Amino acid sequence: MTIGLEHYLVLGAILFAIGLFIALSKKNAVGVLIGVELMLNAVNLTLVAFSRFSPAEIALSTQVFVVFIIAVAAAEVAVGLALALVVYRNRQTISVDRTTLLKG
Amino acid sequence: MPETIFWVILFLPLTAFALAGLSALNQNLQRQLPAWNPRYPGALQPLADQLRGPRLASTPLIIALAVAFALALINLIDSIGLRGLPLEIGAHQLFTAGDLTVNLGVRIDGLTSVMLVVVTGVSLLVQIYSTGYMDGDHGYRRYFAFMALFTTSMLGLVLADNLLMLFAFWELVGLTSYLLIGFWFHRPAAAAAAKKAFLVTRLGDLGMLAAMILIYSRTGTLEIAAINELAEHGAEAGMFAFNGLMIGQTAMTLFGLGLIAGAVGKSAQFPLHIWLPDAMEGPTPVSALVHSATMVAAGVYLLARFFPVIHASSTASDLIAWIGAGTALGAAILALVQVDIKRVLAYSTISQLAYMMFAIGVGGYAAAVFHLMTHAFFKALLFLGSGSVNHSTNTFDMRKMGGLRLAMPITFLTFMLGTLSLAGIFPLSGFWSKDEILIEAWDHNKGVFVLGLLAAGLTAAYMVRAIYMTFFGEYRGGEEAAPGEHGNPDPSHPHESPRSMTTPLIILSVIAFISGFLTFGGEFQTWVYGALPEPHAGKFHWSWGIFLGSTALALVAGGAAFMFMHHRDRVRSWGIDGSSTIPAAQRFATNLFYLDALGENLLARRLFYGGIARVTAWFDAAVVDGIVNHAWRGGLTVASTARFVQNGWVQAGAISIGLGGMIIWIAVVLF
Amino acid sequence: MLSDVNLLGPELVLLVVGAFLLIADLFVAQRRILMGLAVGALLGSIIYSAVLLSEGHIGNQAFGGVLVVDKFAIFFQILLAGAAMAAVLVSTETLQRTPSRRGEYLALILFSTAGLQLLAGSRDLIMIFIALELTAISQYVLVGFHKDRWGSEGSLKYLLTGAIASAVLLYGMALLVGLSGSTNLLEIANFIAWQGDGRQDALMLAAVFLIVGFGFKAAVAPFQMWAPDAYTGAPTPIAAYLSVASKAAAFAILIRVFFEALGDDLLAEHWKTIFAVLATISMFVGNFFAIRQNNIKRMLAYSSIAQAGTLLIGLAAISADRSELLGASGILFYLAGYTVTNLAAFTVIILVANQRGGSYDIRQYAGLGKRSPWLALVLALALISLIGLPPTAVFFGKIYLFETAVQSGLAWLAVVGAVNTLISAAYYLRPVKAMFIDAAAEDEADAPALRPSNSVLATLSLVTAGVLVIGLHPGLLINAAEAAVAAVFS
Amino acid sequence: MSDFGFHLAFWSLAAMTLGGASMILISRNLIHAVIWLVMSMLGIAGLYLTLSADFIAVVQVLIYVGAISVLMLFAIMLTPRAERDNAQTKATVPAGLVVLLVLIATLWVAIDTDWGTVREAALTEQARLIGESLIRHYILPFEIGAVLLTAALVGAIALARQDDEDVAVHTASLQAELDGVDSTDPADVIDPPIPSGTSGAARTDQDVL
Amino acid sequence: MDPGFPVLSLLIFLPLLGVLLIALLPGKHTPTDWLVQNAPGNQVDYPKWLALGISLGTLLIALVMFILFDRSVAGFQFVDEFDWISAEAVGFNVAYAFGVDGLSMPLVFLTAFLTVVAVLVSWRVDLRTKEYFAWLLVLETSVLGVFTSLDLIFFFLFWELELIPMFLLISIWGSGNRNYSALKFVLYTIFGSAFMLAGFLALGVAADTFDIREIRHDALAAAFLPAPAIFAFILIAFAIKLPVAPLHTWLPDAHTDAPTAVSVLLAGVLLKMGGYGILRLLFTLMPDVAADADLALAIIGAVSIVYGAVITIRQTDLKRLIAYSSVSHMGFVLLGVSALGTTGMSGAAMQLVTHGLITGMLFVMVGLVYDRTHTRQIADMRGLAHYIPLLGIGMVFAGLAGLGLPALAGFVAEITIFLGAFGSQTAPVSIALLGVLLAAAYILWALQRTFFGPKDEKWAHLPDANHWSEYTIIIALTALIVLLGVYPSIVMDLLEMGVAPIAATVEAAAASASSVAGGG
Repeated sequence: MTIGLEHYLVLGAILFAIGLFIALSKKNAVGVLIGVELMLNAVNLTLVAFSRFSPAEIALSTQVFVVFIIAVAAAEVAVGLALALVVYRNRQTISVDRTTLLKG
Repeated sequence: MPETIFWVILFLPLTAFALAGLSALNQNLQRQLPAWNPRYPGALQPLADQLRGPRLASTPLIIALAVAFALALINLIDSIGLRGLPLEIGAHQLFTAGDLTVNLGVRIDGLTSVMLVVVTGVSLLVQIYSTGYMDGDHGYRRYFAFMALFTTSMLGLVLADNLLMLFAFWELVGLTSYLLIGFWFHRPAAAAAAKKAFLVTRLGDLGMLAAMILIYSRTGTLEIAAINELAEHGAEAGMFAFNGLMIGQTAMTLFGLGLIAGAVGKSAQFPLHIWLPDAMEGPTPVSALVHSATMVAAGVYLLARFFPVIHASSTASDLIAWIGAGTALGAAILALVQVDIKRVLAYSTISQLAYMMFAIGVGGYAAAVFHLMTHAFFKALLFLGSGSVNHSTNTFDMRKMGGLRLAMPITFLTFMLGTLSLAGIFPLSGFWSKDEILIEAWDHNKGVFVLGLLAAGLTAAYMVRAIYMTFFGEYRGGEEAAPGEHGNPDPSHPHESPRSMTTPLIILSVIAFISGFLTFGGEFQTWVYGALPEPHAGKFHWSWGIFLGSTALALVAGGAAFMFMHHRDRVRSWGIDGSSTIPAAQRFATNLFYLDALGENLLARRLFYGGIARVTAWFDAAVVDGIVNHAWRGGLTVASTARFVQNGWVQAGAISIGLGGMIIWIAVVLF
Repeated sequence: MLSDVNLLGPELVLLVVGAFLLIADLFVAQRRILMGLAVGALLGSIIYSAVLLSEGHIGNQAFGGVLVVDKFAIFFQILLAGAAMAAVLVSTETLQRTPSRRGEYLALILFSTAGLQLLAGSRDLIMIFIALELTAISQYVLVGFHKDRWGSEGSLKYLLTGAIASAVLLYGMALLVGLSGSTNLLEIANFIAWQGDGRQDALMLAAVFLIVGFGFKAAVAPFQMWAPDAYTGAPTPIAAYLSVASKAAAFAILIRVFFEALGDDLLAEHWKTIFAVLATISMFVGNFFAIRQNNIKRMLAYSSIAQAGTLLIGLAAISADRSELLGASGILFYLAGYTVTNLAAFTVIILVANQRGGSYDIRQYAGLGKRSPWLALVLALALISLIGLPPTAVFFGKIYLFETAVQSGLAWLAVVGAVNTLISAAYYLRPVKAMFIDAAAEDEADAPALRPSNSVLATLSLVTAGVLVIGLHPGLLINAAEAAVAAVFS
Repeated sequence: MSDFGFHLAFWSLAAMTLGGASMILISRNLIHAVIWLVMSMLGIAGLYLTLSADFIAVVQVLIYVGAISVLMLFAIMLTPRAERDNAQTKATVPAGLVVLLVLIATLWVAIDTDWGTVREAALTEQARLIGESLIRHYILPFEIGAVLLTAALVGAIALARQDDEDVAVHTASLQAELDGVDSTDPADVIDPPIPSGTSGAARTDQDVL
Repeated sequence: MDPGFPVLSLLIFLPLLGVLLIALLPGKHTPTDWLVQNAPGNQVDYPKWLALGISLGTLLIALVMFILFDRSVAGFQFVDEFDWISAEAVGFNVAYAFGVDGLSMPLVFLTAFLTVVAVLVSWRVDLRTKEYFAWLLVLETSVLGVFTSLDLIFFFLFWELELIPMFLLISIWGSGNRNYSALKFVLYTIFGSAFMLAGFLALGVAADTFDIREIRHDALAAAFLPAPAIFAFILIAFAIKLPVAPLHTWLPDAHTDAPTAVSVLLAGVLLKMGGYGILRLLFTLMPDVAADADLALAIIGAVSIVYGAVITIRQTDLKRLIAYSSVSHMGFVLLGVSALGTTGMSGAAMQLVTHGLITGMLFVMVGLVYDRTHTRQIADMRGLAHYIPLLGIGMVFAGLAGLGLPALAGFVAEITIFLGAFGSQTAPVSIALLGVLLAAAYILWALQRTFFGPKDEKWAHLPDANHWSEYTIIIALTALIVLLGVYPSIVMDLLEMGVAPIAATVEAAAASASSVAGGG
């Protein structure tokens, strides 16, 4: 058999799942961010796969999409880390199950 | 006679009511606002005082009643001229609602004319009497206001030409009776008695109300004449049908029964008689006018009015005949054991009304009305007499009286006449009317006749007993006037009442003597028959047998009672209490056959109030309202607990996002 | 290309001024000037939108179909700019508290507003994504702008959940692109119309992921949990801004995507059910969670979730052919009414909080009706409007939305919504009761009346007038909303 | 590239990617987690190459491996050791459930759907094409993206730098307001009273008639 | 008739104008000489004088309309209308349309009259008078709006508008557990209007208009909801407002805790909105359903009558007692309309008016007594008539009117209902007859326990009615009650005009339905 679109999609799906699991289950804020990054990469992988297995003009726009996603991901991480820093200054912790002043 | 006259008759007392009412209000306002009562320049001041004085309440009423009485007499004469046939008088539309048209109109025929005379006459005398009796009472003006209102309503009742109007005034007399019984509302007994009277009669009125809406929904009319014609016309194949109106036999019977219920309530017949004795809490003139002469007779009047209806169904006529007979006897027995003179008279009233009732039942229409009239006079007389006695002894308890015949001769004599008349002694009015009834009963219903005869005998007995205890023997000192109420300051020396009170007594006793003679030649009957759809000349009944029998019985019973009372000490030495024959029977009787206890205590208080009402109220509070409150509180609990779902974790939010999304997708894919 | 730039005007003004503010901050110290600049920019944006409307550029596509200028977009541009302006005008206190970062604060507000405006006008998945992220990132920062414990925590939660949500959204977009082979909404619609069937599951998954992403922005249950925390932690003007602006934009984009791209009939049936269910959940969740709040800010946060649910009724109704116009215009109308109402409420709350040393406890409002009756009346009016009682804006919004529900055969949804009105009354009336019925505590009995600054007073009178005018003469706004949605549904 | 080589490349890269990802999941130390992340990223970059998306692959390596991971490492370094553990929260099970659902859904869609794929020659000179479309067709997103980065930059700075002249806003009472669930005063408008169970029932039995 | 200028709008919005004036003018003021004796506390409240003036003005307008009302032509008069919302594309059109017909005219007058009474009875209120009288006037406007709207949306608008003043009036100036009662009132009403709104919208959508005059019931075939469902939805709201068991429990609480004036308005006019709505909307717009639902309505009515009366007997709080008696009395309304005939409906409408006056007066009297005794517990009162005879007379009069005494207003209504309904609803009417007896029982017993009986020195100091406002109220109410009792036509004719067309539609619908049934 040949490696086709489905392989990449499955791979992306699994990667997305793992990323989601990390994001949903990690105590540490940075850990959650890592999970998010994985999810984004999964999306990118999916997109690139699509671009490979589709006509040229589409291929292009999808790849552009990927570029944007990567950029945005970087921005998000930057802000996220900054925030984590602020939280740490206030609370001496960045584990999300202890930053629960706001509840109820 | 022009119709206007009758409206005048109706509105004269109403005007008096307005004046008396204003004067009563004025009395209260004066106390409230001193500024209300300024000084006037010299000449006006006496006039102002007059206007503010109590006489503004009574005098106009007496004048109004005098005029009304005169008009009523004139009308009666006219009516005699017409042999009691109804005048042709159209009705005035009061209001309409859809098909319903409510009229205001008067029906003038023999029956009405007689009633008019009776009502205005007795009322007039009673008012005159009251000026003396109520003199100095704080509520003097209120009293006459109520009296005026009562007279108005009573006149309206007898004038009404349609059932709705009749019912309206019927309720109004009930109201005034309520107000008058509770006149001395500071006495708990009076307040309670008033309420009891209103409610018990209203229980009967429900029947009348039902009858009214029934007849309307079936025939679409409320005209008394129309209904009577329909009934008179008779039923073919279970349907009454007459010029366009139709109604089934059953409905007609039900209608009759409803009317009977109303009459039974109003006229205090078994089993709704329990209110009348208590009603004696009211001022005595009230008892004389309202609770013996007129209002209680309204029940009889109603049945007389609808005589054809009652006789359109044997069920109804038999029922009322037996109720009447039974009540006549039972009430007479109860009268025998009372120690309160007014209560004696009250039960006697019940018994006499019962006479009229069974007279109606056995078809003695004219006889009933005749007895109604005579009874009105002599029973009013008796009540006023008892009032006169009370006026000087401050009590109604016969055990505290005695020997008054010397101190109060006029009262004694008039009371004596009233008694003889009531006992049916020849040739007083009571004799004629009672004999009429007994003859009717003998002709139509032997069983009723027997009961009636016994009752007649007992009547003589209890009256003689009352007379003896009151006027014979030695005086037993009366009673001190209750604090805060006016009365004879020195009851130990009884004295004759003022002329304002004795005059009516004399007049009434005269009437009580002679009014019986109207029956000669059946004249009276003729007028009254004129009121029926098929008028026919009345005739004068005479039966030696019944004459002798009843008279003898009365004399024997009376004599026995007299001897009994006279030699009370010896009788007591036989081990029997003076006031009765057999102790057990006495207890049974003094407890009013336990009917009061049953009706008031058991049914009303325990069963309804303590049972049904309590459970319903609990249900309403705990269930109907409870559900709401519990739902409410439940919502708040949900809100309080729900908040902990929001536990502040980032992942809680994220998980709910993922879960929500996936659930949606699965749902979409599956369905 | 230049003409395209012209079409971009409203957003461009904001972006440029925003960028300028960042620099100006370094030299200009006076708060007023900076605020003036920001307000001026927003005014300019509004005016520019109006000009575009009048010059009849309606329906023009810009930048190769990435952006479209239709009445729909312009309606939202004006609404969003207005909301942002109110937020800026009431930010005095916040700016005083953060003297060294005024430029950033204002610039970020402008940026996120521009992003939202673009969102309302974008017709391309990439554009949508970028606009969304622009607003998101600016808002993350704004929420945490007071770098205290609560602010930073709320912001962190907003960011992390937001990041996850946008990843999910992206996955959905990716699937959509993969299926349709295009990022343009119209072409996607095209594709679905021709070859949609047989790919239901994938389309649905993509759609669900999109719903998650946008629903997150609109704070629709069950994607709502971030909202209360973010609102509570955020500076109150920002809370107000979030509760109206991002909600509005989210619904704009929901309408665009789901009824411009995915409006195909055989899908629409699904949308109907999904949105109806989501509406029900949101209304109940929002209202029930709000009942027991003592912090009025948080209470309004939950109430905004419930309001989102009410708006979803309209979305659910669109799917029925008879009422698509009605439903969409209902949403727009309701949004406008809700925006002015909520802004009015938040403005008064800010004033009270400033006097009360930053406390948002409802019990703090005891006796306010005595101290400053007019402000109390305004707040009461706003709350009454939020309940949906006359003579106010939301009253008609509700009637209008329920009408759409009934028209599309969702009478049960109308009843659910109306019953939720009942639940909401229970908590909306608490501040009213506190203000007018409870007596103030002894120590505060003689507290001074609130002294709103002129800018606040201006805002307040504007939004209050809005509440009343929309409530008493809704005709104008309804017609505007009609015209706006006609652009999407024809 | 030969078919076998392609297979080998794909499977090994897939293994590398997923392996790295899973290691992030299980590694106890955050720093290690970041290292594993880098590895997984590299794997993905490789996969991009197998998809002959050279440009993206390069960007991937530059930005993720070069920038983001380093950024993360810095951030982690700023926190003490205690904050560097990478443990799971107590919510792992529900999280797993959700993930399982997502996985099923995505896999199902990935495999089941007919994606109508075409296999053409890969794009050539992608860098130029992408660049062109960025300044032509996607000029607006590109510009906005720039703004976005600015905003992120500004925001990050605004958050991260210490501002001493800031004035605290929230009062301490805030926490009480947040925590107190039922601290609402009993006379509160929304609290119904305990129903007076027999209102109108507890009565003195005076005479009725 | 058309007076040429929008007199009706003036009537409706004059109170709001008054609110504006009150809001602008100062609250208290040391009196100019001629006001001294009128102003308790040697201070004159501008608000209350303004409120009195405005409400009198409204009453005057209402009176003029009542007189000018053309009794020869059926249909709506004094109609003011113009388009208000016209969203053609989405088919959402609302018209500002107001008008009065025979049914609403008396109710409008009643509202104006009772508002004056309410203002006067509040004469001694001195807590935050400004707001108090302002809210009273707002209440008047909202009620007038309900009685005169010809457009469902406006009907609903005013229906909801009345909540706000009620909530504040009860919970600020009320007594006892007022917050609870106020909120309970609001929540009950909103619950009802939730369904009502759904019903209205369904109607409007199906008929493509919200104009009451144009909605035809045959259009409802196209409704998304089956007509019976719409009917039920709307009925819920009206049943709560009326109220009928088992939706009545808000009423005793609201009444007991509300200030006197509010109790008067609540019993006097707010409850009437329910009955009015049933006649004006349910029976006019959905006659076919109404024709089917008659038995159900009759039974509910009869049950409310008896159930309410039985509970009333157990009450120990005078105000609560009267509140429950209202439940019983409003049952008559349902009974009357269930007859589906002009007679019964006229009776029901009449009951609306008379009950407004009578129960209004009862609450006034209880309020005046409460002002003096500061207790409403029957057990605490005894022999009051000795010390406050005038109030006693008023109370007894009102009570007797309440138990349906002839020559007083209540009798006419009840008897008409009975006569009209017995033919078609025999069994329920027979049950309802019990209510008459029970009414007598609870009223007379209450009177006996409070006003009669021996003196109680505790009350010796009580002042009797001694303020002109009190005399005015008592006299005015008494006069009206007697007038309606002895000359009902003055109102009955109007009401008959109003309900005759309704009854006609219902009968027509019933006939067509039966013919269909016969044909099918």
